[in-house]
Amino acid sequence: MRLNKITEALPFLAPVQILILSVIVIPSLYVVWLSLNASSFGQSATFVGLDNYIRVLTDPAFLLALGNTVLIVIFAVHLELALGLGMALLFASGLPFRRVLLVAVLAPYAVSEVIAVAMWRFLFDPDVGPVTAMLTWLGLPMLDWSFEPSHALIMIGLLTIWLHLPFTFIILYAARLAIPKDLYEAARIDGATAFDAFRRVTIPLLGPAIVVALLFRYIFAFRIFSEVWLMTQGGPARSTEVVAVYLYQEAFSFNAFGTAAATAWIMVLASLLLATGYVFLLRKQVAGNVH
Amino acid sequence: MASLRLAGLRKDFGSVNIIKGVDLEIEDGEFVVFVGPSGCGKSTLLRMIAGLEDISGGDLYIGGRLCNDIPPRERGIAMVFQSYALYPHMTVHENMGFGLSLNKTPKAELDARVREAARILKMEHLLDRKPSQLSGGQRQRVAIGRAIVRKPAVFLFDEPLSNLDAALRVDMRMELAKLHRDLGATMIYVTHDQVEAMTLADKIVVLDGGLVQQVGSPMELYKKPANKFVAGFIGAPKMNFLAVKVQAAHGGTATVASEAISPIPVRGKGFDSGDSAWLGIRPQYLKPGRAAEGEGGICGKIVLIERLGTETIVAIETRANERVVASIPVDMELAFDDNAEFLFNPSAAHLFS
Amino acid sequence: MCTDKLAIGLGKTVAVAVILVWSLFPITFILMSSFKPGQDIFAVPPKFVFSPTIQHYVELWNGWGVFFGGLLNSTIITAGATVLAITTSTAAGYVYSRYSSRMLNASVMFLIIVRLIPPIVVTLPLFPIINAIGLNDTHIVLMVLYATFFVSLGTVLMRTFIDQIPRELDEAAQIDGAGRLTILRRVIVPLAAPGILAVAVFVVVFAWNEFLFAFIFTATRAKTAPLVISEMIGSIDGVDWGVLFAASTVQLIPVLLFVIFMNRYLVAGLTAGATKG
Amino acid sequence: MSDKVFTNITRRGFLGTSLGGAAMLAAGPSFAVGKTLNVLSHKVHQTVLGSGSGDGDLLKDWRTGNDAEIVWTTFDSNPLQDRLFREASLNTTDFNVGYIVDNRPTKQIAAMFEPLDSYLEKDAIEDFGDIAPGLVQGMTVDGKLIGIPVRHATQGLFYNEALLEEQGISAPPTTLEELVEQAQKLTFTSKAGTPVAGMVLASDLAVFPVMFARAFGGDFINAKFELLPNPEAMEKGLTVLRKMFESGALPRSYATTKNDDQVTWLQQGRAAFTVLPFARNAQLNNKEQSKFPGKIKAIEFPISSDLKGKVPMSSIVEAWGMVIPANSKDKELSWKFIKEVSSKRVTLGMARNGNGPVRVSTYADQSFVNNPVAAVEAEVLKNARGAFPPFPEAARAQSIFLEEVQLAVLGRKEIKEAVASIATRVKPLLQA
Repeated sequence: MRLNKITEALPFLAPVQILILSVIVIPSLYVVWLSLNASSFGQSATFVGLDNYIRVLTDPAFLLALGNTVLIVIFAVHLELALGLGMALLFASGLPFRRVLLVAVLAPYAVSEVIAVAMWRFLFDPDVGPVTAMLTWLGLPMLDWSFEPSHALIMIGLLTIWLHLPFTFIILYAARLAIPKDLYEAARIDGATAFDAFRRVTIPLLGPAIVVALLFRYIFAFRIFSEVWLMTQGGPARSTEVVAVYLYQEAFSFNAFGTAAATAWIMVLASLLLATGYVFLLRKQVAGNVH
Repeated sequence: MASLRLAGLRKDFGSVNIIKGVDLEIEDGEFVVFVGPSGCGKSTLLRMIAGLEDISGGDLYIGGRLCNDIPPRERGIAMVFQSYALYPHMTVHENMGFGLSLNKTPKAELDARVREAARILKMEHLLDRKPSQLSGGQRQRVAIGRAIVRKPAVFLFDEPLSNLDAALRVDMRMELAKLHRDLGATMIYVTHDQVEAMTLADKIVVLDGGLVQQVGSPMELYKKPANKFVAGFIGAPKMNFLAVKVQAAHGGTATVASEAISPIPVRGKGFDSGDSAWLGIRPQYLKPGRAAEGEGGICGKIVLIERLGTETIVAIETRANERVVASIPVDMELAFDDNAEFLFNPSAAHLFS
Repeated sequence: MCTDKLAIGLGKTVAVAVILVWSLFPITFILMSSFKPGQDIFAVPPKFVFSPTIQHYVELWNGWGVFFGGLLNSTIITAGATVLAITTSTAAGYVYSRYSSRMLNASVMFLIIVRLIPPIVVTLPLFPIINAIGLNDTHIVLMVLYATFFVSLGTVLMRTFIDQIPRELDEAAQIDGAGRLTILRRVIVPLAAPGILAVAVFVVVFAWNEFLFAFIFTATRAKTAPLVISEMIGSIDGVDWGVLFAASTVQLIPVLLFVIFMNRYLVAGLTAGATKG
Repeated sequence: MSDKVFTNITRRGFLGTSLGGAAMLAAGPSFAVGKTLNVLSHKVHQTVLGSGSGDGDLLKDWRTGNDAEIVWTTFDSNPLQDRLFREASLNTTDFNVGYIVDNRPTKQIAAMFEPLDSYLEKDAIEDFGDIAPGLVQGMTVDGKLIGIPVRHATQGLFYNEALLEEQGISAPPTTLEELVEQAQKLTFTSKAGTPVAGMVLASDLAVFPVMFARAFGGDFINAKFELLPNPEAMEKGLTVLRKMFESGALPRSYATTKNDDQVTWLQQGRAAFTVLPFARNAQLNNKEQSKFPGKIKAIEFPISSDLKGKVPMSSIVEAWGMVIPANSKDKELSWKFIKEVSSKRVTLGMARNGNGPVRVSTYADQSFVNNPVAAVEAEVLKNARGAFPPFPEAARAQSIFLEEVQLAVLGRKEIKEAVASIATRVKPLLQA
């Protein structure tokens, strides 16, 4: 009868599994094969072993792209987390019109990367951008994103944060709302100040949510493509390239499918690594909470 | 209407045996109650009859038909769940008519049957409401109504009253009894509450550890419990069990004694002198007073007094540090730490190994 | 004490103001600028009072027919992807919620791991494959791609939502004579509607806005609106900001309204997805 | 733009759409046109055929005559080539005609396109001998003609006469040194209040740094596949660019400037000089788009004073050809299109719309001779050659070259170091 149940369940599961297998899993495995061969248009594949991986990993352009990606992941994601946490606490502290404010905060979630880039390019246009004008008027340095790679990365980082803050915020806010009010009342009776309550009650209880938000954002920030491609195309001088843009260039500009495939698998492995690291931490934390 | 026969019914979850072989005959039109502590397997057994759980071994016959592999809808059963399991997105009418609509019953007939059931349960005015707009008792009625509409041969109730408050529970109990009389259908009812079992059942099946401990009418079980488990489970307050030693045994009578009880002969087969045994006495059969010749006596210090109005529950602690509970008439002067003595007729005592 | 409260209130007001400006200023600015006469777009300081004009929309209509084709394509693709993702992940989520076995648990893990694979990875092998089966530059490719990259999250979400529906309802329906499919359709789907809507919000927003896949897998017939907008950004005649803003507004408004109306489900979905997925 | 048709129902398209919402499609626009010809090109190729200044749609008769609609998909130069090759590498493609630039067709690339010799034999192009033989040669790989030349773009120096006058400069530069000096002078805020940059150049095309190197007698990769035949000249060229950048004569946004930006900047008076194909003259002086119609002039890109009069300046010319992907359908229709576009009438019409004509006879046509830059262009063309020759890793080589050039110009790398780096990094690609 048990087997019978599995067969009964199969038709329900099959569509999802077929989609995932045929669109994601099998192509990904095919990428492994590709990554072990050298090939281009009109050229049959020749087996080269790990050569592609070595070429990618020793390519300064890749290392730069990796460095940029890591920078974005580290700075943008953590800043985003801090902002999201601050906002979550602000909202939880009681605001009038909270529902309306919540919707306002969610709005960037609806904006496509393409339009976000158009917006931000215009706002920060070195010549005509209103934000640039305002910064100059305030006597502040403008964001010289079309020239300074570091500024360009800052711009990309800001854009990413703008697009994804709603996500981080909601996760933290929901987790914050899930903390029972009694705990804060108990803490107050125990003589805790607001800061004590934050440090000793809020933070430990938000821990899992923070880890989850971070994990997701790490993984998603690591694959960043559209923002960079549309904003700078990796320029100037490939200095703002990220791993996904590097992959795109290898595959679709240079037609070097082997190295592109190797890059792809390096991306997959890095994502898995990030994920396992944090899943491990998460488990430890959950276990820690139990004790 | 149908009779049921369970023959060696077993249920395994992996290597764990939940039901270890149940043999049971249920007559057509009988009200059978499965009773037992939680985890005894009574709900599993009911769900096996319903077809919600697969049968690992043995045979299940409903109305003489082997039903092991027949899907629930074809078994001619209806079930009332503990949580009522009303479809929250449907009105009462739709809830009750759902099963009929699934087998394409004509609209007019469906409506007539739903209204008939609603009339029986006196809830015609609720038909257009959603379950969330109903009180607990009303939901319970809808759940029963849904069962009635199906005109099943067998009604299955899975602890249907446990989510109701005490007063409502008593009312619903009476209504269920009336429903059984009116419909005359076979009903199988699972509960952990022995009062429900005693009041409703034609036949009680006491289950423990996946095995049937005893089957019988309520009074049979009360008067002649087959073992210590059944004896302890049926009746409130619980039967007192006192550890005793068999001093002599012959011809269905054993003379037992302990530190707190002077030797007394009681009914009991299969005991030899020197055996350890349990002497069971229901609290109702303990009377205050000094034991005369041929009567058993227990004395101890009063540790608990509960005055319930019609009766008073008194607990004493014997010299052997055993607690003994007695249910006595209300007008007794008692005080904590007083010494008290109780007597009982040996014919009302049970001896268990 | 009173001044303290005042200070906190003031601080909160400022914080809220900053948050609002941060979230809404870029959006409002685009929407507003699309109605500004050409020269006002570049005015320094920016003009907030101006005589609105629809000239950019007229230009968009006359000059960028492809954009409206793109919108139509986006609509078709979004609808298709959403339907596909919802049906498949509801069915799978139902099974994951109601059955459990070692194999099923393992396959949930598999679903979660699949989410970690960056989409760009599969573009490489998929491009020739899709072409070989004759589907490149069709709506169906993007529908399937968009749906697939959300079915793993969708399934996990649906499982979470369906877990909240008591099993007794399935059983009651089973006794009422319903088969698996009927239970799913008549009992689970209506009750898991919030979950379905949450998945729908994710897929709709993603499919409507997606750039990378559309960029790689479409050429003419299935080109989506974001792609046309990206072409406008790099158009030969220089960026015509007015028209670009008009196009952006047209692309943005439907999805923005959608997110606003469905914010409840978006929040529910994000919360459930984050804690369970 | 003539994008009246963006969706037409074909079998595959229908398969794709029917599942998603055939109803929506049915409600959307549909056009009763017999055939569709999909063209993959740069926007300029589409513009010169009809929507630029000039005599309207040049292919109107062809459309009606063949009962076919033309659907254009346009990309910027490099992405266009990437896309064209990607499409051609598939089993089938929807694109019937593609535009290829002459420094891309290597052996492997050429193999993906239909050899056109037999088409030419069967259904000849009007007066094929009239098409410049050099351009035809550029589209011939391994003795097979794979593309029909359609446009040549000879790079010239454009300047805004009005801005020059405003800064008291009476004549355009005759040497590179003068150009730099004038560009610096022209970095100012104009009377109109527009901040003007001396010169605007795209940073994503090899053309510009190569022109500067050639002004000193150097090159990137010459026709004999010699990499950096004169490294010092390259260094000098890059030094000039860097100085201009440092002084602001090249705008701060140099690194993100695209080819298209050059046109807009010049039209709007935001830059005084730029390097663009002569053919862009019409567009730059277009009354509707330009703030300075008739004021934007073109001359030959000046050589350095050291070489002036000793050797001629070798400007860059690039040529475009029309190709038929070997995996496309309805090649007969493609050929009919190519034939029509190559006809004398259309060639002349395109030339008037700002296309570099491929026919010798066009230059003789009275209506084209009146073109203010025709004579200059003809002169420049004599010594012009491509930016670099085709080879398999050309795209990557160009990318490396540009990366190093940008680093050098932006001042992030010593010029010598950058040039040395070009040499070491590109070398292995040439051998491959």
